[in-house]
Amino acid sequence: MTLNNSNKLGPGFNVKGTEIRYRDAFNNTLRSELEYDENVLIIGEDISGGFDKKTKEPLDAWGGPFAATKGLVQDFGVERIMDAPISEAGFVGAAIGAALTGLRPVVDLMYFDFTTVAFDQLLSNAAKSRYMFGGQTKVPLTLFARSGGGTGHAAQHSSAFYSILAHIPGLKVVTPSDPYSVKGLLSAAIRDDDPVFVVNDKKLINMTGFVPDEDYQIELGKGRCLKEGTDVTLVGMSYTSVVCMEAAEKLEKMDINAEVIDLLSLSPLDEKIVIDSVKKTNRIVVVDEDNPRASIASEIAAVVSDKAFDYLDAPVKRVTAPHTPVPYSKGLEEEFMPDSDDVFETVKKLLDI
Amino acid sequence: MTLNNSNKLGPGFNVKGTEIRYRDAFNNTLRSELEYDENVLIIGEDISGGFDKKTKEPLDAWGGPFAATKGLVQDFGVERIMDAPISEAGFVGAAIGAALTGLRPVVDLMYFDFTTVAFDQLLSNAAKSRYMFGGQTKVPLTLFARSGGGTGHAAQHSSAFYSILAHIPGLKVVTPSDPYSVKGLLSAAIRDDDPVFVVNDKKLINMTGFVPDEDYQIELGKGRCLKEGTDVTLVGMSYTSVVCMEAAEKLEKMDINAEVIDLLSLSPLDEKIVIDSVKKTNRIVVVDEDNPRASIASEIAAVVSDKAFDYLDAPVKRVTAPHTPVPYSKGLEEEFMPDSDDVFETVKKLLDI
Amino acid sequence: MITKDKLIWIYETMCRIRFFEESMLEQTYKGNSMGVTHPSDGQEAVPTGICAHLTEKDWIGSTHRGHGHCIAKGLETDKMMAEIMGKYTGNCKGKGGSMHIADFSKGMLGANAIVGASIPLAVGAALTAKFKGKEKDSIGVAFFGDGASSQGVLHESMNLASIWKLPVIFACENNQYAEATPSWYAVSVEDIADRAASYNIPGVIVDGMDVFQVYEAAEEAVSRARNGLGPTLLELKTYRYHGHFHADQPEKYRTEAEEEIWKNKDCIKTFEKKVLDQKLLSRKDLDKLKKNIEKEIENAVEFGLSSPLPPTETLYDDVYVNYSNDLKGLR
Amino acid sequence: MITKDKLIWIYETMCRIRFFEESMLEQTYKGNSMGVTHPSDGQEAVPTGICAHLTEKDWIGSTHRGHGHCIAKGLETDKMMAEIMGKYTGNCKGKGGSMHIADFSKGMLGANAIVGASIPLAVGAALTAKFKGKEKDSIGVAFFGDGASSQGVLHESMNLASIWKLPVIFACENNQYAEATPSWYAVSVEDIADRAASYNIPGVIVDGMDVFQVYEAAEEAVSRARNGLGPTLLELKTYRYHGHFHADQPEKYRTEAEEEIWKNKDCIKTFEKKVLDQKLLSRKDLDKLKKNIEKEIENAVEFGLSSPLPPTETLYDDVYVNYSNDLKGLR
Ligand SMILES: Cc1ncc(C[n+]2csc(CCOP(=O)(O)OP(=O)(O)O)c2C)c(N)n1
Ligand SMILES: Cc1ncc(C[n+]2csc(CCOP(=O)(O)OP(=O)(O)O)c2C)c(N)n1
Ligand SMILES: [Mg+2]
Ligand SMILES: [Mg+2]
Repeated sequence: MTLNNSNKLGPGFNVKGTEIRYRDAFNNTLRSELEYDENVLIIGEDISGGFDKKTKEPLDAWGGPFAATKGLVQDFGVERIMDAPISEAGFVGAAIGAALTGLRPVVDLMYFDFTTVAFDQLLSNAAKSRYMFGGQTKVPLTLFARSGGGTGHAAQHSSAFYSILAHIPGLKVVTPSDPYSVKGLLSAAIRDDDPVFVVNDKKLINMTGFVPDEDYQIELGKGRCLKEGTDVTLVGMSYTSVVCMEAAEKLEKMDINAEVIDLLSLSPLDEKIVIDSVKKTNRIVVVDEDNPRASIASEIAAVVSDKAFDYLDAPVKRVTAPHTPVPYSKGLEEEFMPDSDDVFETVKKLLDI
Repeated sequence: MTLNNSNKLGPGFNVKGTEIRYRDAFNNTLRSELEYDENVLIIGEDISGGFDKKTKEPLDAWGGPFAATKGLVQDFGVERIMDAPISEAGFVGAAIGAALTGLRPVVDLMYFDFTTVAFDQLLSNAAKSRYMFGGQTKVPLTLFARSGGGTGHAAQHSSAFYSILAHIPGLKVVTPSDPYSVKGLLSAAIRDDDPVFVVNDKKLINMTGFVPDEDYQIELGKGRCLKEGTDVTLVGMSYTSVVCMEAAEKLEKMDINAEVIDLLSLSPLDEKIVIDSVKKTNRIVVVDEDNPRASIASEIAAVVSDKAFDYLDAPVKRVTAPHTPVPYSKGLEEEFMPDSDDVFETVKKLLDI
Repeated sequence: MITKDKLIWIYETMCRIRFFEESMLEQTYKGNSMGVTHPSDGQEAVPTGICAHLTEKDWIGSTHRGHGHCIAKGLETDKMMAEIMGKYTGNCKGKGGSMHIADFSKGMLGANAIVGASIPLAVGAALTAKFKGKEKDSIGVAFFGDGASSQGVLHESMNLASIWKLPVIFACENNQYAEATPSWYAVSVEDIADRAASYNIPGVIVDGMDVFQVYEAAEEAVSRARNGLGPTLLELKTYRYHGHFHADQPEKYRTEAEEEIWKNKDCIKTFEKKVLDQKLLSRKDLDKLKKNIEKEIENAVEFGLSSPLPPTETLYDDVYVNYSNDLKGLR
Repeated sequence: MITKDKLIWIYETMCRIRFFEESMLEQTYKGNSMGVTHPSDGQEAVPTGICAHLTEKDWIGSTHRGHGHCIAKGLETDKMMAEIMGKYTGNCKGKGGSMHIADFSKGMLGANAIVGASIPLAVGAALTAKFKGKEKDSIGVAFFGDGASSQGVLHESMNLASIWKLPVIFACENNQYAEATPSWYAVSVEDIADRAASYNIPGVIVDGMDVFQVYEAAEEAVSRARNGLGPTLLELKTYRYHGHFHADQPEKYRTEAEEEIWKNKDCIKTFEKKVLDQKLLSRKDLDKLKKNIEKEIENAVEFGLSSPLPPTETLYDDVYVNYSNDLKGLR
């Protein structure tokens, strides 16, 4: 499914563009950002992958486990596509140091789960440097990693704890949901002067969608309305925006007209787009693949129950992953994932249908 | 101020007890748990502190920077009070390994901020082992560390991101708020078979309060009502429970009768005590020193706006730290901290006074 | 002198690992397992030669490439195959999968999919042993790769184990690559074993393709550990025959010539040649043993395929030992 | 041969650090600073001897015990004192305090209160230099303690710097203690410098109380870095005269005899003796220089005391370069 038909952000569709995969949009954007600014470099494990033993030349065997960087080392060289040993704290720290001294590093953390290994560098250095040094510096660092379950990767390769990152002052967090938004958000992230974490859901990587050929950036902190509606607001982010659209289709058949908001950014958070929507629909269901406690879903509920309280006609509902790690076995994992049926059922209950 | 007068948990006050400091209650409890179970050991930096160069005997010079373990090495020896090099990931990992194989380790992480350095071990191993291994093992690990601002320790020694820990399935998180609760919760944590993080707010450490002499445990996952009231529910945790009580006193003078709930546990979370209170007061203000986004304050708001929606007469309010790191300068730090005036003002607005 | 029983165990174990990995890959290609699987065939001599000295009371920590460690530590192949297929009869009731096989009753602390993260767990197991005064009976072994050697937690673990004199062995399986990244690129020292000097512990370079050399080196390290002399770092030079994971194409980053060199040192063939030459076992012995193992693995696949999936409600089980919130309602 | 100007700079810098720390402690005891302060007096020769080879284009990463590094790197003592007093005129506008003094215009990446955490930042600065082809002009120096040497991120940083051949110096100030923990307890190797072998880089043990020896060792390391030969690990044996932080009582874990030994090697006294013996500077020179520095530090204290506090609204400034949410409303 393509999500961008009703997209309100970016240059719109009276532009030339192509139907491409999310992964290709990602790779193309990295390429054009490398071209755009000579201070951009990418650091990560196996992001080219492999070196000829004799010539010491990079082989680009992997281009990263998700092929995000495939082909880049051939055009930009090992100075700008830097394969790193497995030492996330070390190379994220080095990337922060490089950002503090004039480069614009982009770090591929591979699986989102590995964020934990570099967590101190992220929270104590990337997020705090500008503030604790009184604004005399900035940290133009971008990180990306693949989050989410649904692919049989089990507990340590399926995390989606972007809520934890969004909690941290000094970090920005974006959650693209289709090829169009990943291009616009990744480009904006790399050009932004603050540390930005770009969360790529594994389930989106092979999704295709229309992407304008031209360069564009999606403003960090702006959500978008994927579908207008009147009866209930569904809020999604990353892959759950797809889930919300699926649910909206199912609801449509029951003559329930759902509005779908895709957050796109978790920090800054577009409170206004959510509040405005609730003012219209008076009901809200937040759909989030992260665990529920102290999550972005909780945050949306908190924002709405404070700032749109008078407009609420029904309890604020969350449809999230359970408070469990991600299980391996397929059936269990399916049960783990919040899906459009869960959303559908929740809306029906909410509307007392 | 002592908080436990209206406490509803534990053995009550028809027992023998003493007015002691939080820090002493903490130290005594460690001591009695070391006596209670020979498999308990404590690991941390400088928890005895210092060794005689010639005899290699421990000197107990520090007993930890907060003297939590002072005197213990003399009675329990270096086998059970293990001074560790500065390598939080390593020794937290070792403690998890020890917990998996039959010990009951307690880890002193010193400042709460250093949790980040061991974060992968906490999230990927401590929290997930039982689940991903199908329940065949357990992780009876306790960790503690000093959180919070207000003491001029600046950005990297003042964090209170317990929300991040409460977000993680598999971890338990408790936030004692006085000498009585730290004794009961620490004891319960050490005897519990799951990994429990005991958050000690620095500002509580020298607080005195009545503590029963006998052994007791406070059930993990149960909050307590510190003060009954009818007009508004104030929810605190850790030091903000003190803030709530202060605010309640100020409100009392305006004839506003606030009910004060002290969460005590963040995970499990006592949803019922909060919901029941809101059913009575129809208004709620959550007071939290953590940063606001995707926080425990958000979570309480989410729980209430879902499960007590019909009882709410006013927007759900949060009084939290701002979305900034903790600044050093005293005036700035004071502005950073959520205090009883902030709560007082919020309640007045909420009640339209 | 290795007893005949031990020789048989070694041969069986190496074959068991080899056949298990081959069948496991076949099942993965057929779609009978989920996610990713990391085969360890080629490296069989390492876990075999080391675990030959261990009992069920000893503990091992393992990695994403953990099947060999599991098998050498005595885990049943049928439960392992079932686990990889996500079945309820698996070691972890289908919750863990290939990267998280564990059996605490066998002293197996679990495969771990965060590179380096299981190393301190083995140190902790050694701590338990020392704490209880049972080093003689119970030591820890941390298996990890050349890639993992760059993780800081290894440095921390070796330092801890050294100053606390813990009965633990750091077994670095240097199979020359971490994913596609060659160790000559990522590791700043020629021989990882040399890093032992940084911790004032012995470091030994071992031919990891020769189970006899692994056996001997491990014997020494295990004896040091059991006798209170503290940790040892072993670097076992080895090679994985397949790609990093089931779908990897190693020909993109390794030459055929290189693969050839290592395959010529194949641990099973080398073992066979030696025991036949020295008449320690007969060809008939070997054939029979091999056949039994083949049969065992076939049965394991059968067991996995015919086993039930976990009941859906088990999603909510075993997050905690006890938790007062209702986890079914908490989502 | 060290030029006279350099000698003067060295003497001034060591005195500046010494006097700064003493006044800083005095102010702390008076309650004019908040939180904790970690004095570095005793260790002056280390930052002085190293930074003597650096310019403002070079970068240093520092620690909780960072005042000496700052001063040697050219930061103004008045701004530093103001920062420690939480004043708006401080280097960080009062937001950072003693543990977070930074001055990016001077190539000072910031003191850092997470032990070990600033090490990779210096590596990153070196990466920038190499990336821009400016190693000649710009190298990185990571200052850290014996305690920090146990952190994994140091291992990772040294490995990275080695394989990427980055122009960086790892300057381990081994002052014998991490808080109360002696390095002989926590560090598993006799000389931390020996760990350089693990990364195939030079490791040098240096008498950190003798600024001439520090100067020489640093000269070599800096020259290697500027000439594209990669990193060096220096271990500088030194001693802090005061406790770990302002309120620590070091007599609880150090003997007077030990303190005596180190104080007899005092870097300022040793320097004075040498330059007087060799007639490089006169007693009059020294006295005058000292006096000027004394005056400077007095002025710094005055500046700090008389400076304004930061306006309350600045609480919300500089979390981000730009952020679309209103941070005043976000609490
Ligand atoms: C912390 C972390 N970083 C990265 C990965 C991705 N990853 C999985 S295996 C692997 C290579 C490991 O190499 P090595 O330690 O040599 O073990 P081998 O695969 O060769 O057995 C990588 C990078 C991971 N699982 N965990
Ligand atoms: C990650 C982390 N762990 C622990 C601490 C607490 N701490 C502050 S300084 C210190 C000792 C550092 O020792 P060393 O590196 O030798 O530096 P020194 O204080 O001797 O200059 C400790 C343990 C910290 N700040 N950060
Ligand atoms: Mg390898
Ligand atoms: Mg030290």
